[in-house]
Amino acid sequence: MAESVSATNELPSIPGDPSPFVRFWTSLRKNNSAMTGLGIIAVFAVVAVFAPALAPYDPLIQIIGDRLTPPLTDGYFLGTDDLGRDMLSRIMYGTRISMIIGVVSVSIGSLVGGLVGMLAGYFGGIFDRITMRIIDIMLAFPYILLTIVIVALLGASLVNAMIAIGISQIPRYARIMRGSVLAEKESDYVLAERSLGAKDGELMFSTILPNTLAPMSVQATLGIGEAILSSAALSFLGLGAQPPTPEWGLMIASSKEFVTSAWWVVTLPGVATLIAVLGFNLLGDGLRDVLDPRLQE
Amino acid sequence: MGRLILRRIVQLIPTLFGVVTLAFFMLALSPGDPARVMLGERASQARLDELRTQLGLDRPLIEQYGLYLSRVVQFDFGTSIKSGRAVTEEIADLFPATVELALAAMVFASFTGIVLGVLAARKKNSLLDTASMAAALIGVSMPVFWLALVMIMIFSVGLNLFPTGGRMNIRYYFTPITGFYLLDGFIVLLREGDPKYLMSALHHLVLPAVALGTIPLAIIARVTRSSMLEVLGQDYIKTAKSSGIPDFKITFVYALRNALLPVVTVIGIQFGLLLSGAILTETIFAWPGIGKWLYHAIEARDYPAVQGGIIVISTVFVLINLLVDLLYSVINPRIRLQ
Amino acid sequence: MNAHESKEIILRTKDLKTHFTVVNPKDGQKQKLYAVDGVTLSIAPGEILGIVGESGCGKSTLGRTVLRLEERTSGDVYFREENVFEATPERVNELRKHVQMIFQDPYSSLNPRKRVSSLLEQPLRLHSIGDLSDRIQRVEALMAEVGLDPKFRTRFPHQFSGGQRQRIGIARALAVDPELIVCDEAVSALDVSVQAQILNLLADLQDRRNLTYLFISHDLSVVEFIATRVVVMYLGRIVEEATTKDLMAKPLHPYTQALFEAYPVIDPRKRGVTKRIVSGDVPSPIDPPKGCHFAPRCPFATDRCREAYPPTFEPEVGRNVACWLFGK
Amino acid sequence: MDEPLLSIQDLKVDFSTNRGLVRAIRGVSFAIRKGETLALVGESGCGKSVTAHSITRLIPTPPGRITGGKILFEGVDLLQIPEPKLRDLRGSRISMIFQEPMTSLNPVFPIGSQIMDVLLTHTKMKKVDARAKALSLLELVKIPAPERRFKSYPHQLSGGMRQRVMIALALASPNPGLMIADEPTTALDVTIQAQILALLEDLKEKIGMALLLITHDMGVVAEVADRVAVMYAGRVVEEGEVFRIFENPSHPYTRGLLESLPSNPLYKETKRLKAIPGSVPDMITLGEGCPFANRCPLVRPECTLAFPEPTTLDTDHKVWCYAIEEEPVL
Repeated sequence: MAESVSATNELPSIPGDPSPFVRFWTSLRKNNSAMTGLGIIAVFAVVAVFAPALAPYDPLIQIIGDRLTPPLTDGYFLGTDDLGRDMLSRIMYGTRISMIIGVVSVSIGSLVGGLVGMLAGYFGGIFDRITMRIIDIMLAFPYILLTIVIVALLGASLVNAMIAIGISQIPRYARIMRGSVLAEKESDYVLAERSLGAKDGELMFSTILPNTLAPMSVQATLGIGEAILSSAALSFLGLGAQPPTPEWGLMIASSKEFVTSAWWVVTLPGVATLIAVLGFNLLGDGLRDVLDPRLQE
Repeated sequence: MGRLILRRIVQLIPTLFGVVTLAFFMLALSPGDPARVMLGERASQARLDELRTQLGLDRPLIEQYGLYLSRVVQFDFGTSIKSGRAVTEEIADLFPATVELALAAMVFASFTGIVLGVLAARKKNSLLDTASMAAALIGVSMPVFWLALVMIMIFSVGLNLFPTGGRMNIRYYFTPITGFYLLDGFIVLLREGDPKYLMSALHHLVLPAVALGTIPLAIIARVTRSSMLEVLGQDYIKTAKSSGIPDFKITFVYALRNALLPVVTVIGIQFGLLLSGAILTETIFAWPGIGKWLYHAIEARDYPAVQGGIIVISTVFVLINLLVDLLYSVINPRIRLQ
Repeated sequence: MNAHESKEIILRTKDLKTHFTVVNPKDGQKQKLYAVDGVTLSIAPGEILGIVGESGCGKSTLGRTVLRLEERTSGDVYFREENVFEATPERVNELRKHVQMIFQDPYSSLNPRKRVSSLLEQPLRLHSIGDLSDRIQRVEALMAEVGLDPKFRTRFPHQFSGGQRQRIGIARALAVDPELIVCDEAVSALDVSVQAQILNLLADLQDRRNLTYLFISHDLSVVEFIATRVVVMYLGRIVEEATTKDLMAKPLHPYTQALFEAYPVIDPRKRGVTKRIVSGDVPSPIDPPKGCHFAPRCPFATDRCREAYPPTFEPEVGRNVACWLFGK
Repeated sequence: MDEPLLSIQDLKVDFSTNRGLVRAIRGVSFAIRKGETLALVGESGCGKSVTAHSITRLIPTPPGRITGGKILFEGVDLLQIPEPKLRDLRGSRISMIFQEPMTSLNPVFPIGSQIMDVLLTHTKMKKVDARAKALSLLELVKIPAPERRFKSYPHQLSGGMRQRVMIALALASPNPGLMIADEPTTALDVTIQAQILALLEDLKEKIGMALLLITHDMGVVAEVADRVAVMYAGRVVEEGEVFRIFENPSHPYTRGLLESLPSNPLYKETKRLKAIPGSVPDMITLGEGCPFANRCPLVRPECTLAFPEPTTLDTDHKVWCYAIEEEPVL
């Protein structure tokens, strides 16, 4: 071999572990927004899992004599609602419901949407045209309206709300997936692996899929926040959780006539929703900053 | 340009057809019997059957669908079960209220959002940037109905600055002219020189418009900022700087014009979403618009009304998106035909 | 082309056309892009056929179509007299063992999420070559062959410099032991000093493994250095074909001449010599000019040039020129 | 010797990155005289563009920061004057053209109005006059049918045409002194490159401005430069008249660079190039020594310790290399 080749083995020494995951994690850790979001989500997740142990009262028990007790009074840290139920306990149990709704509906939306988008983007043709037409029609309904209509069709309940939110979110994942698959499909490295003889299945799921996860995970994170908001809205309209479930939106709805007299019954479940959604939005923003290749360098 | 518009309008037809189909089958297949809803629980079977025949509910579904379709193209959405009035008529009555609210919210959101976004991008990482982006993030994380309630709590109940609901002081005997109360108030002001209707309409509009506009505002501010930042990093900004163009002009002429392209799209989408967001806000502010009406229709399982409402809102949504697309191609010379 | 009829042919194309449909953003109308528009060429084993031309001439599309990475519009590609476009998908995959490709951008042609070892192992696995331990050995041997230390096999592409990545790309192409390699602007993204290393490596490999290259480049000096025969393309068609020596000594087609004139000379003393710089822009392959595509820029163009696309003439043995100037 | 138009003295620029501080420019000095073309040549990442952008202080800050040195333009240190005064110089006395003609023009304004804008910024012209002047500039850069093109948007022009518009934009000043051209032909096809280089030559003669040409292409250097400064990893390693550089390249890197060219007549027979082994050092871990030491065939112990002082071979030919004393001076 010519000597010119032999001396090329010097590599710039790059500190730190080299794997892309570790690289991702190191830059994520430097991202304040993402870490704050992750912290908030962690707290809510712990509350959700250990709600029975953490909550001071049964969320459903009504002590009529203590109704509308203000916060920090008589041992009620966040006061009680109009039926004398402990607000803190109800909010803690509500965390469970919101987290489950967020995760389940986003799972439905992203799995179905992701698969549809992958197949449509990769194979194109008639399947692509038909699915995209359906997606267009779904997108012609404003998001919350679509959710409301689906729940109205399925009947008002928490489970149906989850399904409705999941279905309403399908189009966005399908579009994002299709878009990134279309972009990746034409990229040199996919072309290279195709020229080596890789088959469709391998190209789709082992080559392209990992490289589409960045935009999908950003959207999924933001989607959880939005699902929590949608569930609250549905419950507020009486189409989601039914009384006496301690769902945040339902809590706000059922106490809205006390706006003038007891500020906490309306304010606190809203604040809980706000912080939880904020957590996912912060994480989503952070992920976008970290994962967006245009911002890396 | 003309060909493009025509193409886009033609492309709308299958989408709208899909919307009508989806709206019809979703409700036709949903549990519950409209006839029973109309007549109540204790109605006799004979009465129910009679009404079903009258409504065409006894015919095969596909026939009902064909019938519905043929009426929809004539803008006939049937008769509201609850009120007995034509759905089209009810919508026509309520539509101006919703449009007025949505327009006010959107003007507020777009203007404030763009200004905030531009200022934040110009001074990236400054206090203003951090603060306004934090506020924007909180804005997008809030349930809109909760914000409305909190605003009522603070500004109406607490500070007594704004009314809690309605569109006009109920003591005024006011006959709407166009249905847009701001406009009506202005017409009265011109005709009679009495500003009280205009002032009252404005007074009632502020709180719901701000509540409804907050989330779009936050989104527009964020999109404007990131779009501005992206544009400010482009080569042609470097060219402008190296040509000695003043900073102010670079930001507000060279960069903003480009940065607005994605913002226009977002404003369009948000405007469409506002119409459905109104379901929540209108209910809380007792705003007599489509949203509140649709909410009650869903509650009452008033199928013709729900179907009609959905189709109208979705059609408006689709039309707004089309309008935005066309506007986009007008302000983007890369697409515009010379 | 007659020049090689007697010899063995490894790959040939017959009137190959690859057109694309593009959508005009202005009105959404579909338009045809004539990327490759009737290319007939052949490569003999052990040859390095250079394809040179400016952007939009279709040289890269040609390279991809040869590998059936793009679908043809018409015409045929034969690998050892087997029609590539009539082969079953399984057969195409088998053929890809024989024909490989090296891409232009070493930054985008390697999957960023794979380690070098799995990048190089993949082709072996896909073509069921050897068992796992065999393959690991082969991966290390490949790395050594292209001048990479096998101890870096667990690294990811982003941890290498541009030149080293291109070595990985070359190793991957070599993994299945191909006969023909399509080098699509394989050294264009590299700095001069690194480009020289890679050119040497490609030349070494060709010697050692008796490879055949279809070497696509916009850089005349690179093609001149490495190729044995050169095809000059303009707007989807071959305008001239000759051995490198003949072509460099005397370019015949006015476009080839223009290209040569435009190419900077690495000698400041020679800059005083007045150049004949061709005017105008390269037209779009969406709407190529009528007649000879070069006619609007050609100083020798006549009415006939503007009317009809010239056939291929053979003014000297082994030289083909598509220009009316050489017609009888 | 007369006062140079632009003189860069010991310029230092740092960039902070995720991985650490990159000392991109490590003490660069060179000068350009009135009406002269200086080619700043080097491979990617050597800092030639950063140097060019530092002159008009267009380095994005952060992450970039000019940490030392002087940039004297007609005797005034551009690093010291306030931003508004610098802005007055940009586009009027010092103008720039960039590599990507596709992205360097504002996509939403017609090209004519972009040129007019620059004219109106720097002069007290009336609009009518600015329009006339802009038209004459388009004519000057040989854009066919300038009247019609005036209202065109950048996307309606070809790459070569856009680069011509960029040049017109750079000339939109009553008194152009220095044009900085950052890889002006790299994105263009070779026939178009020849047109643009010829145009630049032509304009220089007509207008008498100096040209700082940033390029990686030795061919372009040979075609247009009067003098050459060769950069490697944040340092100028050799500077001199273009004939000297090509006929007597004295730094091992310059020599290696010229020998790496496939068009070098050396290789007509051998079919192997004399490549420089190894690759460019990592700018974060690079020490104080000569950055070329790890690839240099003439490397000595002192090379890795400190960067050498320049050796002047004859008037105007300077080399920064320890090994130079051993070379016979022509």
